[in-house]
Amino acid sequence: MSAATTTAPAGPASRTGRRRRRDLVLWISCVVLAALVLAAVAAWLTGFAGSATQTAGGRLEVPSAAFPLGTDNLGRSVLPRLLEGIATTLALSLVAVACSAVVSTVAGMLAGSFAGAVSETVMRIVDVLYAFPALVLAILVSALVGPGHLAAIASITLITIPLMTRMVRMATMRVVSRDYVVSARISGVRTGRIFVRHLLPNIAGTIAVQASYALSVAILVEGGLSFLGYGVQVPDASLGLLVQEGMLYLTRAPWLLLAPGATLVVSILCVNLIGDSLRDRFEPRETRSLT
Amino acid sequence: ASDGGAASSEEAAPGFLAVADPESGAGGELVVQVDYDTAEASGLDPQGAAAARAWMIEGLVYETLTTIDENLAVRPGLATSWEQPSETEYVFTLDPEATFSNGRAMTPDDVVGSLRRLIDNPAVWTGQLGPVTAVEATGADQVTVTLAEPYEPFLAALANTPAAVLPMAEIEAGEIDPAAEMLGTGPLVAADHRQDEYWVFVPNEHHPAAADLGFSSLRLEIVADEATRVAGLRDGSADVALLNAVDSADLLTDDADVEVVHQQNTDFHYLIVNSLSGDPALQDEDVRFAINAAIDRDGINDLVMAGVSAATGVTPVPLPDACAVDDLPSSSASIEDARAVIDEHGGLELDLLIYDSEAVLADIAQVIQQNLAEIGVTVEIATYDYATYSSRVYAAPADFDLALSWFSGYADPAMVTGWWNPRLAGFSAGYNHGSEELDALIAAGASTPAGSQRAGVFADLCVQADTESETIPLVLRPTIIGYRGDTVSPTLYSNEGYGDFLRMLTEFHAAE
Amino acid sequence: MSALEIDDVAVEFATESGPVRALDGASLTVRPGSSVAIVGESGSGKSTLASLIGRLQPGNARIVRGSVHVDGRDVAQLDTRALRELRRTMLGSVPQDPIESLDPTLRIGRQLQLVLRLAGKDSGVPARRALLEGVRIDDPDRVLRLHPHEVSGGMAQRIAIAIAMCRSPRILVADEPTAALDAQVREDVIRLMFEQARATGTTIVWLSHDLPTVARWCDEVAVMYAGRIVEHGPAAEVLGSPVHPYTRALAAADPTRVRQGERLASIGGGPPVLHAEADGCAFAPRCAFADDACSAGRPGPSTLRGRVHLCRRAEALERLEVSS
Amino acid sequence: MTPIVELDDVTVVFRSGRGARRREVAAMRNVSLQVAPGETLGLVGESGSGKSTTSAVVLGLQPVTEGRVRFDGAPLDRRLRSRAGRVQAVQQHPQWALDPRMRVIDSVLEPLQVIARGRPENQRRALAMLSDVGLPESFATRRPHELSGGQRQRVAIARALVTNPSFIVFDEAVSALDVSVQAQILNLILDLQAEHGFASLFISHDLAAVRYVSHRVAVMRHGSIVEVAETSVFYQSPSHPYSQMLFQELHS
Amino acid sequence: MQTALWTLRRVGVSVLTLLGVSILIFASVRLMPGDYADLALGPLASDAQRQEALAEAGLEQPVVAQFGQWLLGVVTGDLGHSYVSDVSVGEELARRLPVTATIAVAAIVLTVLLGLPLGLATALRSTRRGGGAGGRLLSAFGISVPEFVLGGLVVFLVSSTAIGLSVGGYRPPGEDLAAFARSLLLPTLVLAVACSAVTARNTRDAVLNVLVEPHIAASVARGESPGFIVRHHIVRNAMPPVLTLLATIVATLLGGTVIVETIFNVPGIGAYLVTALGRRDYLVVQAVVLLAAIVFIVANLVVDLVATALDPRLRAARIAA
Ligand SMILES: Nc1ncnc2c1ncn2[C@@H]1O[C@H](COP(=O)(O)OP(=O)(O)OP(=O)(O)O)[C@@H](O)[C@H]1O
Ligand SMILES: Nc1ncnc2c1ncn2[C@@H]1O[C@H](COP(=O)(O)OP(=O)(O)OP(=O)(O)O)[C@@H](O)[C@H]1O
Ligand SMILES: [Mg+2]
Ligand SMILES: [Mg+2]
Repeated sequence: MSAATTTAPAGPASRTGRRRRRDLVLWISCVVLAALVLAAVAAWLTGFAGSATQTAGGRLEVPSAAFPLGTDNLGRSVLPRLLEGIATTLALSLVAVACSAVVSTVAGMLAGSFAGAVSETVMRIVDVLYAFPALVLAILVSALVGPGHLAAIASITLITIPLMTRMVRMATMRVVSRDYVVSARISGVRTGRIFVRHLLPNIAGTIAVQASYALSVAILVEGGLSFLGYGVQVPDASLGLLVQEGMLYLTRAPWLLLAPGATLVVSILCVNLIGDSLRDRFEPRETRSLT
Repeated sequence: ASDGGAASSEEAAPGFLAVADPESGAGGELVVQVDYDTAEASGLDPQGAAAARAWMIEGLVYETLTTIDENLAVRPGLATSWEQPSETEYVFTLDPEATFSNGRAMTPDDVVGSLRRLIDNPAVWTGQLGPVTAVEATGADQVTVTLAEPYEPFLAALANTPAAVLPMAEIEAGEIDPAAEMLGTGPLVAADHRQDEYWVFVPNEHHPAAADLGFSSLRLEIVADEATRVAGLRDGSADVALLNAVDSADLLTDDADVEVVHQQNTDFHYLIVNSLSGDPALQDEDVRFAINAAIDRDGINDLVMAGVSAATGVTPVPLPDACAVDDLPSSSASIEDARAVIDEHGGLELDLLIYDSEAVLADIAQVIQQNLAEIGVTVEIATYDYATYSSRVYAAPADFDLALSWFSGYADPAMVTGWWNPRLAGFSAGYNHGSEELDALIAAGASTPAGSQRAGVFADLCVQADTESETIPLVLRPTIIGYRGDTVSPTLYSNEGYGDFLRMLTEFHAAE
Repeated sequence: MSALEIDDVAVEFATESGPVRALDGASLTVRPGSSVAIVGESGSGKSTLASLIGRLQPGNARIVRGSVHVDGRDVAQLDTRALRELRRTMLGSVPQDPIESLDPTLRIGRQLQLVLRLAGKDSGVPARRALLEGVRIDDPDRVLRLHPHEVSGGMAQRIAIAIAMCRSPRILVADEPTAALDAQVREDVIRLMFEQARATGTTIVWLSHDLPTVARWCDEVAVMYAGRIVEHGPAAEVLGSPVHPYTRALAAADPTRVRQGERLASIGGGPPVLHAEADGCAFAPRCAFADDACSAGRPGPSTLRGRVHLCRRAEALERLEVSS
Repeated sequence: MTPIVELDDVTVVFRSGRGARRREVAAMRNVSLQVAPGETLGLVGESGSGKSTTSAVVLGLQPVTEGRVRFDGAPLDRRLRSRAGRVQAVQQHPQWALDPRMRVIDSVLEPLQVIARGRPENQRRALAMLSDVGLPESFATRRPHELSGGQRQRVAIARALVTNPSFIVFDEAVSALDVSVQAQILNLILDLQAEHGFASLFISHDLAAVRYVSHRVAVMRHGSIVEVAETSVFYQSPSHPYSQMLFQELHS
Repeated sequence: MQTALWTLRRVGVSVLTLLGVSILIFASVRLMPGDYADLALGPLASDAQRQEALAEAGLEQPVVAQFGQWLLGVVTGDLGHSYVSDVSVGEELARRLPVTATIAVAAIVLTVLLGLPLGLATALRSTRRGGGAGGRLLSAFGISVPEFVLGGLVVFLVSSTAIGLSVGGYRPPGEDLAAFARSLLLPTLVLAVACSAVTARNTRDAVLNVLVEPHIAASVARGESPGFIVRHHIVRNAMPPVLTLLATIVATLLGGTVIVETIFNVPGIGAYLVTALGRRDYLVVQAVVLLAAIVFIVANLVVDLVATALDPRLRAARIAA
């Protein structure tokens, strides 16, 4: 786009057809994810999922009207446990990503706007975290604070911080050199105000995109942790834990693995697709044909 | 599997889950997969071995004076026979053919030295051996052991690997370090070992059974993941595999060649109630009993164990003279009374510690959680890795309210009942106080000869322990063994006391 | 035959907020060997028009009507192979930002080698050196070893010209090739480009809004407004005595023309963005001379003083001026 | 009359690299110049000659290696807040001149809020300023992407003027605009200066534009000022050979 | 020269990072509840036995002294001995490294072979109508299937179908190369799926970023063929970000191998680490994490160097910084 474009909206020009298709993907992803969340919340509010710890039927019963997704090895109905699992997994991941977004935003903005000691310190700490194998970090954390929700949240936060901080820092560096920030400084606007009024809104897109990717990583990590026994603990349910529990019954009670496994894959897929769409929206690129 | 999935506990012969077919193919490598390796502070020294896995592995190389049979009764081992001139004196006649794998024949000095060594360097098993006052060679093939007082489990205690006969001449000469190298009279010799990966055992050519062994070598693989062991059985990369989950058989239903059997163990799961440093309410015997009464042992068996296990009291039910579970006070106590007791305390919130290496604990914990919910006790399950678990449970003061664990039941009821005496057990001193009445009954159980009188003592002991409800036995912990009928023909006891499912290994046939 | 014949082309871009009409019936004929400048405000459609020559318009562009003939061939009818052939053999282009238009990862020498090879010429080091010498670069051996970010804008533009000219194209399209350069370098580069083109008889299509330079160098000027060429004729005359009111306004806004103390005449308002075919004269709303009829009907081309223009009232204006 | 801005023998050296690769670029060498109140000083010179560095020094964004900078007679305070509202700048890139997420009115209000927080008349003043730069009130709630480049540059000027500064730096403020818009902005600057009486430093490589708005012109080359003269003098008879070469183009 | 200096600085920073990692790992393993003696001796052991075991492992000394000793050992190439097996940690690592390295390298090679072309093709197709949607969905799906789900399914499928592959059956390469390769095939494939998907997505991004650059437009305008443009102007330009990602993948592979090595029972570093963590075999844990950090840091260093070699702009920017 030319610098001196006229009154034409300066928004990204892209082919509307593709745009609409991307929107469709975004919408479908959001709707599926929202449906999962709603189902989980509803189950929780009505107490449908709360009593899931109770034995209700025989072991490993096939899906029926009474138990739409069958029962597990302790005779519990799988559906409420699955709903509880969705709630736990998403809630944990969201909380963790929120934590890491806050930390990364503050650290990345500081490192991006103050070169020198601040930036170096922040980036070295980030390097150390980055160099630490993610899963080991998680295992150590869970050994330190004891496995469970807190460990999962702390691990996911620590794992997602490095990349996010780097991206926020890069975005910040881009924004701080923009003329409007320099103008604000010349006008004597306080640093704190510049952060809140100019930096934050303008890197919000990056944060949103990174957060959505972090969320998909979070769901994966939660699954991996619970699978290895370092994450969510029984009798609570999380998708990873349910997959792990279901693995043993693959032939006799495949629903025990397939239900949480498919839900897990679908949620990660949705979050990823949302991230892709957000990214296309915030960092638009005109694609060009080579012919 | 034959009966469409559920593992069979039908016996091939009385007392046997499987009997090797001498006609079946032989001479192949036998591949056995287990879930974890031995890792003892004392290395490979059998006398320091504290865990059943070490007993089993070292038991392939070492032999003991006595052994136990399919009905958990004591049978001759390296001692071909014995006499008991008095209640406190045992005279063993040694097998003249017993030879160490280096070719040296076993002597009475080896036996004497081994037992002395165990007594002089106190280890876990020293206590189980009983009040031994003297061990002497009393002939070219005779060893006499004298006890300070009658100790009924003595012969059973001799049947376990820590009491094995070591090559004392070589050890005393400094030629071998038993912690690093195994030299025994057993049927096999360890040829290779990678910690946590595998063991390779080859026949000890000096062993009497060497010539007739039905396999060329034994490869013991350490495979941590249950599903992988199942897969190993399915695709034939394992001949025999130890399985943890009762439901593992389910994964093998469609494979006609794989058999899954449950070996009944004297091992059992128990619930620890921390009456010393746990929730103050737990110091109240009524509260503990209420908890005990609320726990549905049969429910645990049905839900967690798919009915293949059995509820047990302090004395493991498969052993002679064991007490009947149904006669325990907690079995007949009413849930209403239990709830009333808890209500007096305004409800209780307790944590329940388990560790993650034994999947079944999580299931048991969840059933207990449900049971206790009914009497107003809210249980929070906390899973840790074993290191963390043990640092909280065995610390002084112990840092938990409830915890799950399991005991080896051994081959005599009196061996395990000792653990109910914290002063004897040591490890439980941080969370249980026990009682003088109980201690007395425990002592009586050890010294009373087998028979109805002893059964009476055990019945009282069970009731007393049940009433005190400090350490509450739950259900037996069976060993689930899978094997491929097409490549291996094993001999497996229906019952086992020392976790050694390869006890009859010399009978196994592995197809080439 | 004309080197380039653009006939009544209309082009629309699909955008989020609906179609944007960048060209609204533009027509332009260029004689072989001549140099024509296309001038106009930003957004008037210059780049879009130029991109049509090699069918290089962006993917979201749609040609609503009209045709483009290069050397007699209808560009729209070519298959990809023929199109590539046309671009390779007939067209050269000098980009606006020369540094950006060179592959940042390859040394200049390597890029020249690739271009020469593709043109089927000797691509050895001497040939490359000669190429650089042709655009008057001192010390070509050093420059051959440099990466694009290590050369100055002026140098890069010379290299770009060398790359464009090494295949002796029939038409050289230059989209504001000097906008990124400073005044002095600009002059050198323009001179070079025109000299090279004259030597090979290449037709130049030069896009710019730098009126004085255009007046100095080009044979002809085509003035664009809102996607149409509103006036086309010999350069000195079009800029010296414009016919179309828009050209007049543009010329008056050029600060080089005012004397000290004089005030610049600026046109109020801004150019329109069309979303469909304009009903009347697109300049009418800003035009001091417009009457109601101007907004009502699309003006067709007419000729005045040797120029093609699109103003209904050109002659009336002329009279008005004479009388005043 | 005290100059509003005075550079006295200012040198700025940029150091880059470390160790053997250490390089020093003198972006400004012994530069001395003054801008009197109400005066526009034009600054021209080829790319990289140090024009932007000079503007950064004048604005207090860039510390000097040597020399003194005085603002309104007093040595320049490094704290930008100390002269909030008295100095402003309009920069080169219209697309980054305004925060894309802020409404036009908020951008204009921002410098006012620094010096007079929350005064009710601020809003009025900002709107008046917008109309001064030729933007109707309806533009106040637009966001930058709804404006053309020229309009954005107008907002940037409004924003710079709203605090009634005594000094404004225009760094290539019209270079990115095309002729017709450029003419509008240049006229606007002249009109506003007549009205508000600010002094300014007008940086551009467009000599014609510089001539149009400046009272005096300084020519920079390789970090030094090679010539300073009255605009009229300059464009008739530049004395320095470099200036002569530069201006030759304008006369051809 | 400038590159050498920049490299030196990078190496310096890396060493600093490693020191940070060392302190973090050392502190955290020691903060973990429980210790080696508890585990090896079991609850029945006496206090004296515990003390003896701790002393034998050198764990009774002050923590700072232990750290100093360990660091000194690391620098001199002595990683100590495993408390459990008494095998030298260095030797054990050297033995297990080939296993993990084989899986990791093979997975990376597969990733490069699958992910790069897929990403490139998706990017090039995305200019067409509906183009690249298939590729995008494929990679999004690949990213979304966790290793433990895929691994579990593969274990089950392989063991229940006769396709000639089996789970486990690991043999050292010197003993039986075919069995070695066969046992590593599945874990490699499982690992490669997710990695390829991530790589495909990032490659697509990188290529799209290059496609919008003016020099590509210039190439197109010159009439160069798509194949020519891809070969000469796209691949090299798109490489740096993709390489950076590959470096990250190399590092995360260790995490991935923990899961696949457990599932497929291959004795690599990942499985070693998990066992050692459970046993509180501190020296082993420390060594493995340090190794992983070194791999991460070296991979990043190498990638940075290669990227700078590929893209001279980066070189200029980095040397200036
Ligand atoms: N890819 C595109 N998608 C959507 N609209 C576009 C695209 N390219 C150009 N336009 C619009 O088409 C119109 C003409 O643009 P064009 O680039 O041809 O103008 P120009 O005269 O070259 O301007 P400049 O002098 O700024 O380069 C403008 O309104 C512009 O916003
Ligand atoms: N932050 C910096 N670090 C190092 N060198 C710099 C820095 N800023 C400017 N320079 C150098 O200082 C010199 C003067 O730069 P300056 O930006 O002032 O020039 P300019 O006249 O404004 O050029 P242009 O017309 O291209 O904007 C140049 O050689 C430039 O490379
Ligand atoms: Mg253009
Ligand atoms: Mg500048």
